Amino acid sequence: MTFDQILFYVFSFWFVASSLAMIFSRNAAKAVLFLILSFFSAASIWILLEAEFLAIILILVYVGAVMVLFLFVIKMLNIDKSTLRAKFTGYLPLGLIVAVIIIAEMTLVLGGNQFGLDVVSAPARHAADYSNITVLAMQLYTTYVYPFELAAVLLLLAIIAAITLVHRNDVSRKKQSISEQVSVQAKDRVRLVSITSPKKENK
Amino acid sequence: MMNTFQFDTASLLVALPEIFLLSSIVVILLLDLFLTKGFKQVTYYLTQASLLITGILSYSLIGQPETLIFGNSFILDDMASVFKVFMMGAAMVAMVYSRHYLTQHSLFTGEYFVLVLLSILGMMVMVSGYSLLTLYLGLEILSLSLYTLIAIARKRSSAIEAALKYFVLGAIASGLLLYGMSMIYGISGSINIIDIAAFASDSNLGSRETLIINFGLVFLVIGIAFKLGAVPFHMWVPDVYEGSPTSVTMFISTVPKIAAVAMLVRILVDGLGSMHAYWSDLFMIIALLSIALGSVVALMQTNIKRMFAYSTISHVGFVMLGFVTGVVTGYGAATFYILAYVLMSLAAFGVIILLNKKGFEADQISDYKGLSKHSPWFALMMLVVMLSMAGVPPFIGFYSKFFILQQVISAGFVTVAIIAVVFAVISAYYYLQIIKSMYFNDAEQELTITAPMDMKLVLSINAILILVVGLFPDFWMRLSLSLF
Amino acid sequence: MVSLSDYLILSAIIFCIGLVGIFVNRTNIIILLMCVELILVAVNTNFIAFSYFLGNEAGQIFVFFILTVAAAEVAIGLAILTLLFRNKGTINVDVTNSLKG
Amino acid sequence: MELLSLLIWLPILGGALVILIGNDRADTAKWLSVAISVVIFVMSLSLYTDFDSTTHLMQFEEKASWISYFDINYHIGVDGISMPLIILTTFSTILVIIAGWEVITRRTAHYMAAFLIMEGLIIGVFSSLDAILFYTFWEASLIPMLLIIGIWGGDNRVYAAIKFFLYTFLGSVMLLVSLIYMYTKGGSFSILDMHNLSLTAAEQAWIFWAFFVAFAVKVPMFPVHTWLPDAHVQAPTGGSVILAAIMLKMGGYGFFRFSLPITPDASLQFADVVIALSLIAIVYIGFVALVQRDMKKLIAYSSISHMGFVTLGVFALFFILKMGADGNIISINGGSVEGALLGLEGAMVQMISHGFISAAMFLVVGVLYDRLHSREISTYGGVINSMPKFTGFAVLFAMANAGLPGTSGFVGEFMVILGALQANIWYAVLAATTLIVGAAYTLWMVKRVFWGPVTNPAVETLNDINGREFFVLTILALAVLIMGLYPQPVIEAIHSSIEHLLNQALTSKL
Amino acid sequence: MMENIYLTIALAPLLGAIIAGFFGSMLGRTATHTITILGVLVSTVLALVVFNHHVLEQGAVFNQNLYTWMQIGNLNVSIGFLVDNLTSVMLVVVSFVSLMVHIYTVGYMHDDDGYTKFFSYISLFTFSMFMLVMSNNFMQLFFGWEAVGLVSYLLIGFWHHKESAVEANLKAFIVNRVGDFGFLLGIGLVLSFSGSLDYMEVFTSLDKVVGQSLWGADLITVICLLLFVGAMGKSAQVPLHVWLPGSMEGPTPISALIHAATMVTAGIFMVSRMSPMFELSDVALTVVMVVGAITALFMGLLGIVQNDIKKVVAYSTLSQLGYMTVALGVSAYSVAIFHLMTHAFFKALLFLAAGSVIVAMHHQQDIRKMGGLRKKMPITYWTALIGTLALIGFPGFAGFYSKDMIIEAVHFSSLPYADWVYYAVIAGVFITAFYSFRMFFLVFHGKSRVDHHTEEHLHESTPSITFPLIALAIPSAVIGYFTIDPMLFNGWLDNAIIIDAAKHASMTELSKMFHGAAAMISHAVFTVPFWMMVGGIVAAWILSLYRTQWADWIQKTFHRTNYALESLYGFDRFNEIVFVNGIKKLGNLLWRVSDMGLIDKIAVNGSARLVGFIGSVVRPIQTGYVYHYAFFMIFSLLIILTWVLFAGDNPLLSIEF
Repeated sequence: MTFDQILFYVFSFWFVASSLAMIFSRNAAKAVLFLILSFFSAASIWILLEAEFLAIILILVYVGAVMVLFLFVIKMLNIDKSTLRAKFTGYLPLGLIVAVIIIAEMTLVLGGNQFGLDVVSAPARHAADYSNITVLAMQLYTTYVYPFELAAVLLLLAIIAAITLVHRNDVSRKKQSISEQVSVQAKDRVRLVSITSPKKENK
Repeated sequence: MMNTFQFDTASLLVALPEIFLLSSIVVILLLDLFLTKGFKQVTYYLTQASLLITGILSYSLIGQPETLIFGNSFILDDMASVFKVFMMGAAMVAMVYSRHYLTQHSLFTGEYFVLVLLSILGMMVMVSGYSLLTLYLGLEILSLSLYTLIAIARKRSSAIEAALKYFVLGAIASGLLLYGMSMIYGISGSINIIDIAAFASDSNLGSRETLIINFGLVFLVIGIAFKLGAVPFHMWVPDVYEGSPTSVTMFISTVPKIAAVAMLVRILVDGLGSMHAYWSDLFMIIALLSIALGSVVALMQTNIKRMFAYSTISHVGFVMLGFVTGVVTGYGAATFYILAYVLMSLAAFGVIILLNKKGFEADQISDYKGLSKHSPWFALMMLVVMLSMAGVPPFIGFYSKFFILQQVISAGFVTVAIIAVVFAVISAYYYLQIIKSMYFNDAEQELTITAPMDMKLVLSINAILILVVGLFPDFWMRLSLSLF
Repeated sequence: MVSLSDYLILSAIIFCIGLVGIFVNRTNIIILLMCVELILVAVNTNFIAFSYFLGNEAGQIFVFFILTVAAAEVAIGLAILTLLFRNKGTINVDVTNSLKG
Repeated sequence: MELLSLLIWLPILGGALVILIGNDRADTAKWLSVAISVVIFVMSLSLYTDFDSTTHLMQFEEKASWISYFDINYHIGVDGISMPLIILTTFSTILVIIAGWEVITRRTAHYMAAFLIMEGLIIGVFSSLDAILFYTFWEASLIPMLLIIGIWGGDNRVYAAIKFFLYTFLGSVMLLVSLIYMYTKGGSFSILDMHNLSLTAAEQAWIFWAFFVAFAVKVPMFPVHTWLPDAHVQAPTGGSVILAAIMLKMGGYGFFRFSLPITPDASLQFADVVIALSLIAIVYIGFVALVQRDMKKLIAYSSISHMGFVTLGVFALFFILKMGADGNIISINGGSVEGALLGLEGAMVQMISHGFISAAMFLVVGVLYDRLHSREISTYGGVINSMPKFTGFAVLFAMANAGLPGTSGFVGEFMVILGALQANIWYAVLAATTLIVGAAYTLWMVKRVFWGPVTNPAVETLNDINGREFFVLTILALAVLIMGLYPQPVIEAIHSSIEHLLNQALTSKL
Repeated sequence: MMENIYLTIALAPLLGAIIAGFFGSMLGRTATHTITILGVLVSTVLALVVFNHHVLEQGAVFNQNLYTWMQIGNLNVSIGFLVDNLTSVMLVVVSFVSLMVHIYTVGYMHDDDGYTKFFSYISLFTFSMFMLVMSNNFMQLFFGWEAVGLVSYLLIGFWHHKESAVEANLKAFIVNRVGDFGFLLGIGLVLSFSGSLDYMEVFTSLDKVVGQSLWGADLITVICLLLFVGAMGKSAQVPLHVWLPGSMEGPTPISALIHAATMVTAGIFMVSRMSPMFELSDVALTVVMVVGAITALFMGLLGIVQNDIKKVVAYSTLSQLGYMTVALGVSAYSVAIFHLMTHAFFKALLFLAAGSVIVAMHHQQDIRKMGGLRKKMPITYWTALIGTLALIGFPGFAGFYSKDMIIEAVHFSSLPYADWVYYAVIAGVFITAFYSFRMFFLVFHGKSRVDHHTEEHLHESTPSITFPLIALAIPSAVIGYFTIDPMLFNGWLDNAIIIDAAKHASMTELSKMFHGAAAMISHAVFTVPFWMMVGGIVAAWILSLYRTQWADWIQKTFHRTNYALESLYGFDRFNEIVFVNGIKKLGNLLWRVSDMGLIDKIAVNGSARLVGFIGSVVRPIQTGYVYHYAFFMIFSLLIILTWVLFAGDNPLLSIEF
């Protein structure tokens, strides 16, 4: 077993294990953390495939931004505790059987007969001065400039969408209403609440 | 590497409609920020104007020689231009109807129109997409806009539920599509349709290559079937149709269908047309299942939008039958069918929206009771639409079915044609339910039509077109055929 | 050496885990979104592996865009999720069945 | 526009005009409708007067390209088979429009318009020489009928209307499939080209059954007849009249125009099945009609039974004659060409005559229904006491329905029985039972409704028919009698075409 | 010239009928009956002219078409006239009786609301009957055949407010239709084998038919029997006789005209007309003869137990029709026609006399409630006596000749069963005499059993009633004497009737035996029939006048026989149970079980419901849970993947382990 292989299997193991852990996790926050772990494993495997740039992007953008967004939402909505009762009733065995069969079939297709080393040989490693980033960048700004622009549109869309959907009030601008501020009364701003002593119900 | 790339700015002209539309989007987005409440209508008119101009630009490109730009990832051909023109037309009509709905239900915001325009941009990208990547990006622009559009009725939990279901299932479908794309890329070494086509039509294709292409094809077909809403990937359709605000339902059921067909053509016909023998069987089964399930389950519906959802599934089955034939004329028939379907669907939802008023969605079949008495003209329009959808001559719905059946039969699938027509008869039952409500029952509630004149006018023209195009379908048939 | 087949099978496994995750999970919707991410990562791995073995950067470029799309998708997904929470007070998958039949 | 086109489009445009006039101006709408229908009728008469009965070729032909991609043409024309049916259509339309004069108070203009539009469409059916044009008219004519039953029908109208529509729709889509199939084979949708299209035995069998489903449902033949009683019972009088008088004939026409010439070998092969079904219709339905308690249902069943003669007459020819190897017609067990022609022409005459008689019978029931709003036989009894004139008409039409010589009802049955007898005497024996059964159910109904003591006090207060009703019934009575006493003009007009058809039916395509 | 006369004969009554029918209420009663009577009078006069032309002057047979009813290929079906001697005789009989009945009606229907309608009907009937007898082809024969049936139907139900009347007319029509069923098939066979419907063409092409067979019998036998079925219906032969007694529900004039003198004899006429065909089949002739004999004997027996004056006459009509049929069976067609003619006169007379009694009795028809009317109604009495004597065949009266000839003809017949038939017709003579005189005595003689109220108003009928009685009494008495010779033996009917004398020798034998009408009378006392007749009269006298209690005793002693007779041998009950109820049950079964149940409910609505059911089964798959949807998608992926990889025509993968 070569070193490559050892690395591959170790990362693969973590990749698969943390993915499984993620889907079976009862706690959303923990699930996010398992997902982050599997992203790290994925990034490692990508590096084995000489896709350094993408691996780094995966860590920086995905783990650094997207997963944090997940965590943020989970915490904001306070849903990590509220759904403790994970139910895998009934469907789990069936689902697993389906999954196993699909994996088996895919393995048959993707197995050594089609993509083994004797069929597709591994390319030689690039020289040390090979810059994955440069190569991608060259392509991105030339051949793929059109998709690149589209990606920009997509992000614009995401911005508009997120704001439209989640913004609490009317999306119209907030304006200062001076007359309102001037004519404000104390009773508009302060509310007196009679507080009863809390009973021992929220223990 | 730098030297191999040449960029000719003049070639941008062929993408002028897209460029114009994107610019308008930005302008409208910005302008909308500065419009006070009383001037919100400006957004609407600007939207219509930009759609119109985009349409005109697309129209002016019809007849141009086939051009590939942006590193072979963008194609300009007649199909693209014609589809774009139709999409703009349909979108304009849809916007006319939408305005009434949005006003009635206090959903009238600038974002709505911007999102619609963005989704249309996505569709245009799909229509012109000639690489897996641009197709995917276009599809995502479209999908993400649609998710948002559905959820734009933020206080309606059914809309949110619909958006969420669409989102989750759509993401799975995207995943499957991407997986298929990765396989195609992996075996052919390219993501450009033109290269893929060259690879797939190589007569020396080995069994390994065939296997992998077909393996990828399964996922691609599933992704496309999902977008079209074909059985067994149809589950989102009824829920989304029912839950969405009606104007969005109308939009979803019309313009994106054209784009989905375009994507189908690009990938399966332009790219993998040589593998037709492999995917047509799959398509046939999916098509027949769609026709059958759409017809049968729709029978049980009481919600008219949900019913149309199933009816759409059934119609999509017919469209897919056109592709089963594997000949150019069959694709033409499918195109004719989808265009006819868009026309009918617009009118159908137009009538629904016409009856909408605050707090009244007119989405139950029983809401149409006595419509013929109260508003004979629009009842007649609905009658035309329903009969057309049922495939009764002399309306366009018949000629589109006829064209498909003719192609299916001439391809030798007589049994398939018989199954299809039998289910078409079954589906006639639920169209009759609406006719029944309108004509045979007496009104239970007061129906008032508050729609503005422009909507009434456009709706009337829309419905009359169903008849007129039905009476003179020749031009449209030939047009559809000329696209391939 | 690690064969292409190994990479592909790995991603197939991850892909299926993502798929299974969507329907075995009934707790909350946010995990569905994560499963979608898992599916995309699997696909990305596919692309990168092909790209490496083909010596062709198109696959990597594709992945670049998939990551972009995925980010945008997450943003919108989470926005919808938030709306759902506001409307229903929960994001339990079981409550989202008012549309059916 | 030429005459035929005018006959098709004038009523349709007229109908549209009547709709525009609107229900609020019902009187104008009514007068306009009747004017249009009379004009159309008068125009259609020139189809007869200018008809050249010496040739089987299409006359009054018009042809214009319609859907050029499929070479589908707006191609119309008439021969001896379609000409009488067109005149029957224009004739019946006048009657139903007048019959609905005072009775239809709800949405009157729409009612009139529906009939006018249907008239145009049905004339289109009978005159189309292009299969798709034919199919278009064929299907489109369902729409007004659906609305007529559904809007102006009885209590259970929705069920009846939808059943009617779906039943016939299901039948006709098979027709469409087979037409398209033939197009793929022959490259033409022209019906006349299809007549010459060579088809293998298996193809003919499939096409034959597809045709059969479409036409048998329309005729209707046993066992696909059950839509008819429902539709008839629920339809308003005018609807029943048109349904019975004309729409059923579309099925019979289909056998003439499509089944026999296009699939002669399959027709030969399956003639026994068709004849068996026809005979079942005649006998079995006769018994069923006997026990009906609802007058309209009874007449509806009697229609089925009578239409059985049409199919019997058409298909009997295959047991009378065959084509010899040398291209000469030779007879099977002693049958003659006249025998086969008797069957075919008898079928045509039966269709026309049934058009008059069933129309009259439904109008008769309609007259009673308008007064007491009941179709139950038991409601009535002794109607003659208060409505003697009306009873006179009713008895006349009942006798015609029972096939009394001197009325048109006799001619068709007589010819078909004589024709069928040459095919196989048992056919004639079974068909002739209608003499007994037909008389039994018709006259038993007459007895219970018109004769006998008055049992229901309401019957005594009935008013005899008014001038309008008298006029309509008189016209029909004259038609029934003239046709019965002197059928030769009709027979002469159809003869050449039928003879040609006989040749086509006997000429094998294999 | 003659052509116009024939046409006028037919059309004059039609014109009268139309005028009376459509304008009767406008014109009033007098004008109506004047016009219709004039119409028939014209016909009667012209009929005599025709009779003169053809029979007396031996004019050529007229056979010509009026117009083409239908021309198909070489088959021509026309409306046309065949006037030969047979037709001429029939014309005279029909027109004369009709004229008498028209006149009689003026008095009889005097108080009826449907006066003008009645005239219209009987004129229409006259027209139809003319068309029937003058027809030159089978189609027109059938035409007239049915038309007289129609008028009969209308007239039986003339008093439509009576439930019994409308039941009787329905029954009459349908039973006749049973006969027509056979008749039409017979016509069809004729056409099919001779290629024509014209009598003459058919007769000349009969050689084509000979030797062919159908259903295991000679074709010609089948044809003749089928035609005879039609005759059985119209001429009320057992078992299709059931309608005739019921037809007495109609007004008496039509009982006389239609149900005694003319229409019911159409069958006899038809068989005579078809004599060239019947002559070819001994089997058919035997059947005709036996059916006739059964009718003659057993229907006569029923007359004995009837108490309704019209019913007695009706059963006697049945019996006499049986005699005529017997005559046909033994190839004595001219005898049958002869009896037809005499019967027409005396039976019309009897009916009209009965009608006269009925009018006088205020529509009381039960003979047990009459008696001693002789003094009150002398004209009726004497004419009725003549009629009765003619009926029973009292020597010298018309019926005597014809009936005697029939009995003799049977005697000479060589057909199988002829001997039995002979005994039957002989027995029939006794029975006829018995019931006729029983009725006669009960009505006119003995003590009056008339109720008091009626008694007061009892008087002779008006002249319009008595005139026809007298006018008919004369031929009833004498016509036999004058016509027997020329009609039977001197060739009056020769150009219409063809007898295969070699095979059927009755007529030849008869002519050998015949030595003039006067000789027959003198010879009568030496014959069995005469003494049978006398016995009948005596028995009737004893039982109805002299010792009425004996009648009661006989009734009690032979109660089974009596029951059988009173229940009319159970024909009606049999028909009621088997045909009427059976068919209703069958109809209901077919309708409810087969039509509404199997076809409509199960097949049609069932398949619709099945689709709906499938829909409702499939629909819950759409649970609304997104994970179900996802599972569905992925499961579908599995299926499709498996299918693509391993199934199909050329699987992409084969599993190797």
